[in-house]
Amino acid sequence: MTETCPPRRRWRLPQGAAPAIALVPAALITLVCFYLFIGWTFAISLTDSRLLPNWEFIGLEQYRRLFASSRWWTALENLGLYAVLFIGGCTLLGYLLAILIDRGVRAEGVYRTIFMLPLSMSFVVTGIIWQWMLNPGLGIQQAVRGLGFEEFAFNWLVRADRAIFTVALAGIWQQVGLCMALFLAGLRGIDPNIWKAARVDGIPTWRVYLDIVTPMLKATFFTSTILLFSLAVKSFDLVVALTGGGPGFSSDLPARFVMEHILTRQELGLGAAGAFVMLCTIAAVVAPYLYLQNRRGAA
Amino acid sequence: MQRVRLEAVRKSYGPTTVLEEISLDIEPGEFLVLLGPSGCGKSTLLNIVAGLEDASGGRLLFGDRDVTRLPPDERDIAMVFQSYALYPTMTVRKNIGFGLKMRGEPAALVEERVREVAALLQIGHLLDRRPSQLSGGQQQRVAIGRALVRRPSVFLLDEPLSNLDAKLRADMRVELKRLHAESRRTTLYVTHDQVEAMTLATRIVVLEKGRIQQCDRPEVVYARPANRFVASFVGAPTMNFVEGRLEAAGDHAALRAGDGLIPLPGLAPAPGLKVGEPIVLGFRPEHVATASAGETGTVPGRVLMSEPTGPDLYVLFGLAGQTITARLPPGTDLPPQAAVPLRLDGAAASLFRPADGQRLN
Amino acid sequence: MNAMRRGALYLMLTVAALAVLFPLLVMLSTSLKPLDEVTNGSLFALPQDPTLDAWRKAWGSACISGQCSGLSVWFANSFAIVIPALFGSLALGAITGYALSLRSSRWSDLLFAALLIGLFIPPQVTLYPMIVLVREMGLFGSLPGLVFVHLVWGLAFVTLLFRNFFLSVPRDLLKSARVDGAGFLATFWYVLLPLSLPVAAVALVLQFTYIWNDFLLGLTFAGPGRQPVTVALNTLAGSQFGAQEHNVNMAATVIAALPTILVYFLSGRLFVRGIAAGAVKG
Amino acid sequence: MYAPRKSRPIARPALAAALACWLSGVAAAQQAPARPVEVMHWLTSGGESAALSVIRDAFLARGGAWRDAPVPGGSGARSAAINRILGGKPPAVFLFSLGSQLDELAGHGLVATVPGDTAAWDAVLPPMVAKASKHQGRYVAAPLAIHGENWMFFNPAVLREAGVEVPRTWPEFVEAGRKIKAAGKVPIALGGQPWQERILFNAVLLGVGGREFYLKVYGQLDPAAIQSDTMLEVFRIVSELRGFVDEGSPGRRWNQATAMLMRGQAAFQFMGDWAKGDITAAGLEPGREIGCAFAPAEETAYIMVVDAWAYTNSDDPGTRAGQRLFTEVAMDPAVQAALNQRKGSIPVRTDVAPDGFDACARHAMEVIRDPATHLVSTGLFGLPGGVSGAIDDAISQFWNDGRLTPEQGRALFRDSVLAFQ
Repeated sequence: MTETCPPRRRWRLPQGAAPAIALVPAALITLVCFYLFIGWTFAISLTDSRLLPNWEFIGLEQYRRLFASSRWWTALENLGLYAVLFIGGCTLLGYLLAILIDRGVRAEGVYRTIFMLPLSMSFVVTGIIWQWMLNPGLGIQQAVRGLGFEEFAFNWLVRADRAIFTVALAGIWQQVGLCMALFLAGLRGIDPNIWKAARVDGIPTWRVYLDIVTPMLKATFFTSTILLFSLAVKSFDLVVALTGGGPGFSSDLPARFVMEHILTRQELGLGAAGAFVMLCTIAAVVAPYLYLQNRRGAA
Repeated sequence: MQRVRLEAVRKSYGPTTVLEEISLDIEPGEFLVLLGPSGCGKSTLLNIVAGLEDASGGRLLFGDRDVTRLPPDERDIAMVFQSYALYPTMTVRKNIGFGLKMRGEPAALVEERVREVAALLQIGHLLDRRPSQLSGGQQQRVAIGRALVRRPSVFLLDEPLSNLDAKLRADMRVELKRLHAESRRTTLYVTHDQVEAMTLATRIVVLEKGRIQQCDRPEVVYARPANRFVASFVGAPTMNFVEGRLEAAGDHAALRAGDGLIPLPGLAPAPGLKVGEPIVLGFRPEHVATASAGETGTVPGRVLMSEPTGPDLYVLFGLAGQTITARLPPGTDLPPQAAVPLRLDGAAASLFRPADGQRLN
Repeated sequence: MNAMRRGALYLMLTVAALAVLFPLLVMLSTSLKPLDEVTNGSLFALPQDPTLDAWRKAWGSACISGQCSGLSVWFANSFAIVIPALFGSLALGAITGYALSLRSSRWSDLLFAALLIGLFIPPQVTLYPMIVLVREMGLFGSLPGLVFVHLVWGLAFVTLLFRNFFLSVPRDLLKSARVDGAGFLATFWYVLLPLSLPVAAVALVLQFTYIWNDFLLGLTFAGPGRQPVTVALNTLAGSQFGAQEHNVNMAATVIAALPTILVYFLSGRLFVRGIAAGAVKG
Repeated sequence: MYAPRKSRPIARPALAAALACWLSGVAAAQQAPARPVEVMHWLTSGGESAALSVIRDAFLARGGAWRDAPVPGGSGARSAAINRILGGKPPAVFLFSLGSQLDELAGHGLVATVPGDTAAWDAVLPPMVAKASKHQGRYVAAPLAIHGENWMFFNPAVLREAGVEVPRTWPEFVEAGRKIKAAGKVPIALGGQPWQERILFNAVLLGVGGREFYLKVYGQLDPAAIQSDTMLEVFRIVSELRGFVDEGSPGRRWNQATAMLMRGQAAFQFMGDWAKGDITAAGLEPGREIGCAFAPAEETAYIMVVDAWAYTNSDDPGTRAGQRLFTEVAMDPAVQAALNQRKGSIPVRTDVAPDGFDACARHAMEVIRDPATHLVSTGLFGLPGGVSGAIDDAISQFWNDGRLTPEQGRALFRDSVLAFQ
């Protein structure tokens, strides 16, 4: 072991060039497909475009019309309510299921697979199934009444003040498995010594979850919230399939409002204004996440 | 066998300077240890030598070759990481051979060299396992094997033993020393463990705050630390320090500390210093001895606490208003609070300037 | 006491599992009923006279778009779309995530932050400019065009997963690879990619579901004759007009969902591990 | 990869076969287009699909090559067509609705003038349909069929049971509805989707206000008419009807509502004539087991909904020839008769004999001989989609919120029109 191998000089890129080159496609897509498109949407929202884009600028007129529309406000309120219910429900149930599974059950794989099964369904299919289940004349209400409980009422699907809750219910059903998987993964990552220490200290199990484990899973809560939020914002096919935005437009969501105005109402300008407001709202909610992402990365 | 020369190598991240103008000559075949506390810049320096980080200024020469701008794999080096950094998805065989494969060596040669190294490190039976199936010590051997197989002209080791338990660490130390003795490759070794530094190094570079504090043979660093930092960092238990003023006491010097006078037999009365000058006296625990009552050149101490370690007995004394440690032969009977006359070996004492901690004698 | 607690545990899990499964079982049971049982019986009644007729019809003989050969002929289209779109999207996301995880300049963090907005843009809302872009690329109405669109809308999510995972890989491993002479791509290919298997599984499963279930993009960009099975499913079951054969619709729905269901079954354990490795470390 | 197969000749009823034979004889001189003509449409359900196959079979018989591009749902198909046009690879022919969307497409030059000879169309198409099919005086669409929207289907057995006659005015209807409800049946089977609610509303609007009033409201958006007492009366009647639907109405599809009628659960349904397709498919005959009548009204009128074929520009002579052939086939009286019988609608040509049509259709064909009866749905008046959409919103909001008074309903309607002017 005395001779040395003379290193051969190879042609290569300067330091840092390779990652930069690898990022070119992503950078182009981000620039063009995300930001240029958002810019385009904004530009269109300043025009009186009907069915097709045109460039006759009319200032903020579309925004005035947008915010004068009670339907738009309903849609915005619904998004808030839906997001809270959907994210809260998924998180709570998903966490609970993950805890139950993590208690060391046999046939864990079976339960896990069952809980994740709805994830494989599209939102459209989810909407159709739940429309059946929740229809007062066909589904659960009818079935329970058939058992002799004549007074039983579960008619949220057709109640203007409750329809959005059914949308959240179907959404939770579909996505709870993702939350469960996220939390299960988080729980698996917790140092078993924590549990030993808590046992030695005689802390009841539920307290350990509440006071020790939950704070440790902060990152998981964070990630799942962001993922669910992105789904909530985008999940308008579910509303279309489940309630069609009804009764009336009581369960409308901004994405559906936008789509309907662009596609069927010849209101591209108004729809674009709605889309832009929607994206701004999202950006306001997400910006703190981006900030934290970056800061954490820098630490 | 490669000479490594650092010329005024600097490193800063924005306004933070990590390394200030480091210049160093490493002789061919030398085993140079970079020693220092965490954050002193030693790992950064090693990374710069490896080419994993760019220096902000200065030059780096391997022999006559300026390698300052070369990527790591063109520098003809190999590196062992503290975490071993074994590729988790590759078998031991592939881990060791990966560098050669990347270099484009033919598969047969790779295989042969891997076997050779595995035999040398006695890990031949582990070649088809994955890192996760190995013990800590075995992983360490694989990491070293991965470096050896490349037959580099310069060997870089970044705290390679700190993840091992005490017994294994001692074994591996011997092993490393043997390997170096056989291969005589220029080696740069980063550690914060002064025992490793003392046992392995041909020369030690003590780093602190991005500066070289001292660069010398281990025994010199130990016996004649260049400043108070080196003195306190090297040696365990650490060196005793007593502040005071220099005085002459007959044929030898003494230290006036508080209301006590500490005679330093063996140290010239004024070793190039003025009497009355404020100094910090440093002496190692083994340079304190008990004396019998009435002997001259002693200072009275009071026993505070005893710590028998087996081969030695460490005793804490109150002395001239300060606390010092003495290393005494085991079995010395010293009840607590007993007053004992102590003799310091002035010949082995170090004197430091209080203002900047530089050695004076 | 302990046995009781375990009993309660299993009880809760089983109740939850049944609640989750129930709608799917209703679907399945409906698909096994003859039409008159569907029309006249209760939704929740078990099939009195189970039959696979509806399945056979949905698979092989239902009339869609003027040809009466059921969903079977449409599956090939979906696979032709899913496979390149899936692997393209994974490859792009993985390499982007890797490059971003090196954080070699402050621009890479900025790009990552900028890129995450892609998670939140509903693809339908920017359909027009996308059509124009794909047209200008000369890819409208072709398979590469559709694959490109799927790449775009999958980019943010897949990149997020991979970047977060690669960030969690010890830096020493990358340094070691550099010392061993592995360049940017070699490090990725030999060291990181094999490590990222669980994360890749998560990305694969979720992207597969998303692309397979997509209807609008396939309809718009695929071009005539190449439309995915979801278009056929919608044609069959989504019509507002005419008498509905609910049993056939449900059978068709289940058939169209089978590949995704299968993917979930197969990925099982890897999926949770992958999430542990990637997503959580957000 | 899936490649569209040549449609195998499928055994069809004798009529279609005979028709095809006859047409192929006529087309002997015609040069066969080589290029397949892609036809985008939303005719996917049983009856519609059968109707379309009348055109397809005839088209194939005359040497055309057909590439089918169905997209379920009218609005989905319309936007799919627009997207394909924007993408630069448009279908040669696509089904569209007459109205301002088509007009805008034509204004952008995105649809071609109908290829072939359209000189005779003015004489045979109802004037309102002809007008809506034109852009700047030239035909840009070939109408497919005339559907009527103001039909009232009823189950005679339920009516008998409750002891009511078919009502001829809205007050009579309200009276009848109360009796039916008392008899334990659902008076109106309604699918609670905005467009179905609009059909019901428009039936009341026409019935209470009359033809003139309907034209003023929808044709001119006349503020005086919209704020009139007549309008208030319309909303008053509609508010009375709220109590006549069952709980499960919201979100229900129209054919589920039709099924309620057929099963004897409900007495009436206000729906377009396409409902006959479902009735026939259930083995019942429209006009016998399930009665059909115009919705209660003082003046007889027919609210027409017309879908039409539009054509995209093409430089390819083969495609153009195919488009021309398609027009000839689609407007052929024999094809018109056969396809409308299957679709439940009536021919767009007034010169087609009523033989072979069911009683309801014959009645409609009889009625529209008088052009004064011609009315059209909101879209056909050329109202921008935004306005008709906002009107739908107002109607739907009023219908679904029982707390809203007729005065508030009228105000909602007015505001929705004003907001978009």
